[in-house]
Amino acid sequence: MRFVPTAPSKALLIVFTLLIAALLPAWAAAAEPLPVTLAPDGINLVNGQINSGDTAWMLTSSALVLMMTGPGLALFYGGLVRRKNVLATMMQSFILMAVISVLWAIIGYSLAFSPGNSFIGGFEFAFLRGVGAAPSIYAQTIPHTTWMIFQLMFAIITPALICGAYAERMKFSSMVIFSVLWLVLIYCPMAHMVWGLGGLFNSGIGLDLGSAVIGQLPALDFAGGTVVHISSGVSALVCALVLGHRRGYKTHPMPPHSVVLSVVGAALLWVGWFGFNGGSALSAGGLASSALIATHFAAAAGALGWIFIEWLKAGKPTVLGAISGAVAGLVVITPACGFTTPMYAILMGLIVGVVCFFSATSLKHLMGYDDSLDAFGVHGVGGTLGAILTGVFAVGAVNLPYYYQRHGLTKTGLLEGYGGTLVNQLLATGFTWVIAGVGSLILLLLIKAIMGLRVNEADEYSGLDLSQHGESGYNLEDAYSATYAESGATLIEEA
Amino acid sequence: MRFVPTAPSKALLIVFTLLIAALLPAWAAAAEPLPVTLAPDGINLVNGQINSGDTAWMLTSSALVLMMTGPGLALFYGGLVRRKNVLATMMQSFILMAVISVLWAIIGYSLAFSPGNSFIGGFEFAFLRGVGAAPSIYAQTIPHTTWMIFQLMFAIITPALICGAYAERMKFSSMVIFSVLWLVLIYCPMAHMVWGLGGLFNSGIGLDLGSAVIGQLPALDFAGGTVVHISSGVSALVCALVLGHRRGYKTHPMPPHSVVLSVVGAALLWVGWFGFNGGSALSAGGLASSALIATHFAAAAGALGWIFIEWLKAGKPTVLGAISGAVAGLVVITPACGFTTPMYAILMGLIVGVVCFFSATSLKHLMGYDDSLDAFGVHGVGGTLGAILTGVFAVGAVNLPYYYQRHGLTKTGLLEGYGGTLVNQLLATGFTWVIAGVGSLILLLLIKAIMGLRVNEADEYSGLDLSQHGESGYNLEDAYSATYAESGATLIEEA
Amino acid sequence: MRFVPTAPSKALLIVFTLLIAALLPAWAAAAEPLPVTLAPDGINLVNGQINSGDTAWMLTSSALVLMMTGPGLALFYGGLVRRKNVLATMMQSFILMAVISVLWAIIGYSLAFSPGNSFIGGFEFAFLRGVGAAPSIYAQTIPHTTWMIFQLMFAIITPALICGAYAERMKFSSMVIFSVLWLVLIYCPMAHMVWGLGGLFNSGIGLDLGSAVIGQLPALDFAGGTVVHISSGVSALVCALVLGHRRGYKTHPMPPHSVVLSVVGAALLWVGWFGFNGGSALSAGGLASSALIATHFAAAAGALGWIFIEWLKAGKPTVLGAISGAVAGLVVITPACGFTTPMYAILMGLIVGVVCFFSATSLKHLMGYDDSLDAFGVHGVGGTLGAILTGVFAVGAVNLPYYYQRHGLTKTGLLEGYGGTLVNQLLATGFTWVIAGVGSLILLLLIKAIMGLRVNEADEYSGLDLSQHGESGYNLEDAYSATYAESGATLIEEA
Amino acid sequence: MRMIEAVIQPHRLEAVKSALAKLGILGVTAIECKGFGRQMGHTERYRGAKMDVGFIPKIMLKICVKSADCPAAVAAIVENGRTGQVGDGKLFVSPVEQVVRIRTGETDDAAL
Amino acid sequence: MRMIEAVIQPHRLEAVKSALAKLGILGVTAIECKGFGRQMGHTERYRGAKMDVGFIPKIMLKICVKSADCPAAVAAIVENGRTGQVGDGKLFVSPVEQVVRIRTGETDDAAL
Amino acid sequence: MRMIEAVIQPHRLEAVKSALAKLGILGVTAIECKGFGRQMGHTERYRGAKMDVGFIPKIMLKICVKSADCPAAVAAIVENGRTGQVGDGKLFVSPVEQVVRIRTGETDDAAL
Ligand SMILES: Nc1ncnc2c1ncn2[C@@H]1O[C@H](COP(=O)(O)OP(=O)(O)O)[C@@H](O)[C@H]1O
Ligand SMILES: Nc1ncnc2c1ncn2[C@@H]1O[C@H](COP(=O)(O)OP(=O)(O)O)[C@@H](O)[C@H]1O
Ligand SMILES: Nc1ncnc2c1ncn2[C@@H]1O[C@H](COP(=O)(O)OP(=O)(O)O)[C@@H](O)[C@H]1O
Repeated sequence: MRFVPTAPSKALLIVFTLLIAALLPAWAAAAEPLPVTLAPDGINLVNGQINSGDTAWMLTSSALVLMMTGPGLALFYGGLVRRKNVLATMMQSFILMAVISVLWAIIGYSLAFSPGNSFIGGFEFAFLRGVGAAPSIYAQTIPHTTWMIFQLMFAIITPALICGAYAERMKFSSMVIFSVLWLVLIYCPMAHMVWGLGGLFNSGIGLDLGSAVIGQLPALDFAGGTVVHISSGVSALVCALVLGHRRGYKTHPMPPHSVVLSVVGAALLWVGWFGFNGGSALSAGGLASSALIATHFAAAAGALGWIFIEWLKAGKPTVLGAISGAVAGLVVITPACGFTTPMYAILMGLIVGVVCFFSATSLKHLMGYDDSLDAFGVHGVGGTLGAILTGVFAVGAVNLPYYYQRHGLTKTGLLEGYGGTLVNQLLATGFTWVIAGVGSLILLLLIKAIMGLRVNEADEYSGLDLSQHGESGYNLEDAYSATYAESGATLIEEA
Repeated sequence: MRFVPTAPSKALLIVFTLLIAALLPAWAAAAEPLPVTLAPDGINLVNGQINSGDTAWMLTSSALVLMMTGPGLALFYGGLVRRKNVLATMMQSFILMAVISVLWAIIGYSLAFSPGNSFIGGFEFAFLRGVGAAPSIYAQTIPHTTWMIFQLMFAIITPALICGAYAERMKFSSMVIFSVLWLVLIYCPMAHMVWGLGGLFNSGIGLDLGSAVIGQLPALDFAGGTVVHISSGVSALVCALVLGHRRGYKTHPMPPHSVVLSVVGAALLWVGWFGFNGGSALSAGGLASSALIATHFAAAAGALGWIFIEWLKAGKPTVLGAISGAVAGLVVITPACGFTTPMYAILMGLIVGVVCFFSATSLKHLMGYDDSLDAFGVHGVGGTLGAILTGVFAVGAVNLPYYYQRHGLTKTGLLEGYGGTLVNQLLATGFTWVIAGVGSLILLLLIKAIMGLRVNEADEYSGLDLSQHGESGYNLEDAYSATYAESGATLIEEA
Repeated sequence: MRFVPTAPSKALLIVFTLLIAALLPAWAAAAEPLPVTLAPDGINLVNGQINSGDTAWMLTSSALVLMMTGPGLALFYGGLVRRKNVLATMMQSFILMAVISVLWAIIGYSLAFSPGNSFIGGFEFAFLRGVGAAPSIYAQTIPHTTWMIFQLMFAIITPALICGAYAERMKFSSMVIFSVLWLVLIYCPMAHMVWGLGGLFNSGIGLDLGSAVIGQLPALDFAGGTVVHISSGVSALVCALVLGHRRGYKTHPMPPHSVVLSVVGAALLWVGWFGFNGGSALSAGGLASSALIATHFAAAAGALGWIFIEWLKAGKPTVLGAISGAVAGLVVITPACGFTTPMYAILMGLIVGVVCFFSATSLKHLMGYDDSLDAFGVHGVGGTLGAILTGVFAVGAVNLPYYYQRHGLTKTGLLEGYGGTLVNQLLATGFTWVIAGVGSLILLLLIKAIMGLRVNEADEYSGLDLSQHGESGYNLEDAYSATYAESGATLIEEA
Repeated sequence: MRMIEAVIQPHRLEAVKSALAKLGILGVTAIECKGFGRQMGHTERYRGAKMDVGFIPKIMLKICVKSADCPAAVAAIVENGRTGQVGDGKLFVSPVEQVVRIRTGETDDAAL
Repeated sequence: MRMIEAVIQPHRLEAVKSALAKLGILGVTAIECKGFGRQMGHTERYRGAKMDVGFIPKIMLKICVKSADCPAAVAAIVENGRTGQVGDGKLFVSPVEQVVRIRTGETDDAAL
Repeated sequence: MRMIEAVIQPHRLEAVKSALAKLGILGVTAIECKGFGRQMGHTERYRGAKMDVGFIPKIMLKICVKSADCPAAVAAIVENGRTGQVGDGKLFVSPVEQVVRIRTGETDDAAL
């Protein structure tokens, strides 16, 4: 499986290159960080007061976001693959819950959130040194540990989303190594830029922090539209391009083995997203509530948008369409949820439902890549749309980040008459595309050269469950179940 | 499939008519609303103080109640149908999460909770205008948006419960339209009457609101025994009667295709109900805790009651019986949970377990209707029993609604020696039966006349998954999974 | 099936006897309780102030812990058995949610937490008398009812864990009776000793309670390493020994019928454990957060430890291995989570992953017992390891129980240089082994003598679903689903 | 002896079985199978990927009968399996040389 | 050549297969099926609806053997498939005219 | 008439079916089965318990053809079923005495 760039992937590489060029000035500007005044110890607020209600909500939100990956995403993706790959696909989510967590403790959290420059944090919090019960500048009413674990849950689900692109064909070992490198080299910098102290795109969301945290290109990303969805979605596209399609793709049917599992997964994603977006308010009050309801309405509208256009175009509203639309709605609202109103959220949901219907059905086939479970089609496209529409539908009265306050701005969205946000959204989006796209490309080519990315033909044929893990998802044979006794399978030894 | 009323359904229609007659005086009284003194702006408490702990609990409760519908109810019902209808059944829950939400934002919430008369609210909150971060008179320590979204979750699950009655045979389009109309014309008025400002049955539960909110026929319904369970259960009965039975019913076995899914669904319903009932305290304190524990004990006792009688009568305690009994216990305690003690909750659970065993096994067959998944047998019967028993087992010391305080009453339940509550419970129950029964009958006949209710014979034969959505719940064939290559299914084109 | 002790089980009995002898002095010391000064009414703090944030978190935690048993454990165990036993296995978890709850209300809670001696509580709280909205000495900022229900969730899951040992062969009736007796005679005393007022091992965790609650042999068990995991794990071992192996064990393959279900269950266990361990802080603040993050990291490391050694030894990392390792990590950190740091948690997780890999694969086969789903191998071994390692890795700066404060100690762990904790941990562990081991042995032999423990050969052959409950987990036949009409199964009557 | 192999619609199974029982033929083995023939399959769509499922679920019955009973059995199956719709299936008769009842070792007609 | 079709109890599969292997017969095709016969089915109940499941899960083995090997193979199956309980199943032998090994195109006895 | 029973690799089903269709043979019944033969099974491991799964998923096709069509059909199956790997399966031809189309009652060649 050599990587021969096809025409569309060539086009994409060119786009990436152009984007890099266009963004160089911003990068240069970013190189001279603003002087900031920090809390005495940089991040921790030693005498900070912990609010038990806020903490309760944030601990709950952490649980909800963990539930999004396991079992949520594991089920959503697991149901969409063929029976022979169900366990391996669920394992991709599950193992990331393990690997990324340990990585986060060792170095990830520090790279994202300890003091650094505009692009990346430092090593101060490596091994979670200095991350204790006192609140931090990031979330001033909850323990620093709570903020750290909440952020970890985001770091887990982001690489897990990419799995959708390389499902049913990537080697387990390569997938783990790719995810680890991806987290350190792409996710941590992105998280730092958007939410970290002085990060390039930090706009000081909802916190009275002084100018310490604001970056040079402040953008609005309430809960991770760029960091989570664009970065994973674009990386997913690159994975699909570099890995190539599944054997038999386009010539043979590859129906989801159990949409039932996927519906369960989608519903859990929806519920968990309340923690993802609502928790991003970092407190339990009006802002959390506002973000949560926008999230809910966008999901609802996304489902309706998708099946509406599907009903029109294909004659029947599908269940897979409804759940895909809901996920698209959740994606699109992620950057905007804390900045916009419920009615705009409905509008954004309807739009993304229609757009992602096309990206997951037509665009993919047009371009010829095999984004197996539409990680790019939903998260990349939906995330990009969300980042941009945030600049359109943001409402200053809902939430005015510190950057706006400082500059005497009271409006945030284009519809209100302020266009500056949209410009920054576009820049931040382009930047994210470049970092995720180029970064992933380099990582993948590297890993491919060293250890290969795909399982071999025989292993793909027999399925990843068997070839990577030596297990089967289902053992429903009468021979096992109708009897306690002999069967077509022999027990040959115990390890 | 013409609707020829069978003998039992005729009897039911007569009962409805009689009930209407009996309730006319109450209706008349209700027609002259009491003079009420409202907060300056009617509902919103502009200077209200938000409590982060209460808000944390209510946001969590909203997530829990959403989880009850998806994946909870989707799994519970999905497991009970035959394999060919599993997706369509899960879709009914899922699409209501989408449709009802948008409807709620547009008009539903306003009809239920903006100021109006004793029967229905107005248009003040249409498009969620005026629903913001400030608390409302309904829940004075949490954002108005939080109350709105919590209430939405109830509005979602209620029509979803009805699905159990028309499962495996209703057209998707008709089902969506029925649910929309049902919400606007039956649910919103019911919610207004029970919990809305000045609603007919509002007794000012647990809030120091002045007389503003109290209605003429104050009844006790802590978390929706009438609004949610009687209204959905009775409507379910009407659906079963009007749609007629599934083809092959009674002559051919229709076993649940996967009780495994149903057990998972039931367990999630149980967990989610903590938010449903515990959240109905609208704060995180003694009352929420009291409601939550009553809920838990009733569920436990319901399961025991059902399998106990089943063990006696049929020789074996079934798993489906245990989970059905638990759900029945959750239903029966819903109106009572914030008014009674844990030991009474256990008693109520045991009673309902036994009663619903008979309603879901004997009554249904006796009367001859096909309430496919026992939506009436469990929610209608259990809800009615719960509303009545609330009047028996309520304890003033647990929670004394404003209505009682104002009238110097310190007792609420018959066992304590106060019979007034029971009388009002009976009236409210009868009223709800009439509204839900007559309303649903009219809606169904209307939709039937215009577009039909049932799928045609061939579509019912091949299953709703295929005929309504063009999908299969499970694609487990070796041909798909044992190979990446050719199979008995050909990919003929990509949309 | 007579119980003929095999060589290994004889060895275990001897170990038990020796342990009893060794512990007699401690028992004697325990017989003279310290003079304690109690709050005026013993337990309830009538004028206690309820904190809404703490209450929100504890109600949420209760929901999370309930979710661990149903659907969490039901799925985890249900997936591991053969298809013919899936419902019966899920039922074991579900029925315990019902039975134990009612038992807890009647007498269980009182025996565990009302005032008594060092070993067991009294009858003061029988029928939940005196358990109201006011806080208790156990958790001073939340309603007493909240503490009671939170503790109930622990009482439910503990006997449910034992099911893993007798899966696929125990009679439903015997299983219920065993669980009831086990709860009253083993769990309630254990809970009292570890967390009850003046309980033998109570060290006054995180509460400023005066000396009232401290026992004679104060040990560290934050969330139930001894009470929950050692007690259930050791009892599981005894079950496996007394019941004997499944028919066909060792000669015929008994693969899990659906590792898919088990992955979902394991993920829900992980998420729910946030409530289990985080909730054990009884408040929403730094301690809860600290316990929660330790929990998360240990789970992650446990999964990694297991698949690492598995990859080395057997050539492939399995999905079942990853989820088993995560559960082992959660088990090992349970006693330690509120006392140690995240990095130590990772270390403990790695260790337990490796150790439990051997106990669940080699030890079991070496000793020859059939611990079907490795309840002992994971909970017994992991719990024991956790209790011991808590004495090693505890850090005084994280959390200093009252016992230490009172004695002027500032360190708790061996690594910090204080060995006293480790000694007490060993004693508490040994004690728990004895109580659970001997107690379970007596109970099982008793029940065996009176009514038998196992289903008969034919019933085991046809499976517990059919023989105990008259149901099948899956009815996927075309005959049911491809048609509304005739099939190979005839409906012969309706009850 | 003859082996009758009948591919039928799943929902006719019960009727066919009853009819055979009336003839005293109680032993039947049923196998779930997928039929390709004149009857059209259906189409499924997953995220726009249209999939033409060519097969139809059928049940294949295998019934071994004494040669003398064969015509009656065939008639019973044809009559009760028929719905008149395309897809009712086919029936094949072939010779059997030897039959053994495994439990008793009885052979041929005695084993039926 | 002969085709032996044997309907057996699922739990005898392994024993039968081993016995055949001892005779040098390694090629076997197994099909899950549902048997109706003398052996009684069981009853399930879902919310009071009693359902009589008439069939029993069985496995049908198809083994093509050289005519000369047939008696030995039949004997091995009967012996090892037997538990003595009703429901042990039946065995049918019928003639085969041609056998082809698809991989090599070898035919008849050479293909077995 | 002849009954062709062909045990093939699941992924050759489509190719075989197309080839038969080209010969005008449209009626085919497919059954999922498990094959034991020269092709090795695989090993699974659950918590250290190694399990040797001896069988391989296969599809058995049953195709009833007019005697005259038989050689062509056999050739088509062999050719299109072949991958050259061990496990390609076998094909058995046996005589059929009678065929009935259940829908119409047509018999023998007319029913095919
Ligand atoms: N020649 C054949 N060999 C084997 N099976 C056949 C043959 N022809 C038809 N069948 C089976 O009979 C079923 C019904 O055949 P079909 O052509 O669809 O309808 P009909 O028999 O009513 O004309 C097919 O699905 C297939 O399983
Ligand atoms: N005449 C027959 N044709 C096809 N299969 C048969 C026939 N008789 C019995 N069988 C199969 O053999 C199985 C066992 O038969 P049964 O009558 O239950 O027991 P036994 O063979 O021990 O008397 C049945 O379940 C059925 O699958
Ligand atoms: N004698 C036989 N009788 C019935 N089926 C057979 C026989 N020999 C082989 N088979 C079937 O053919 C399949 C392929 O056979 P195998 O020996 O693995 O490969 P090959 O045919 O390429 O030598 C087997 O899995 C089995 O299903």
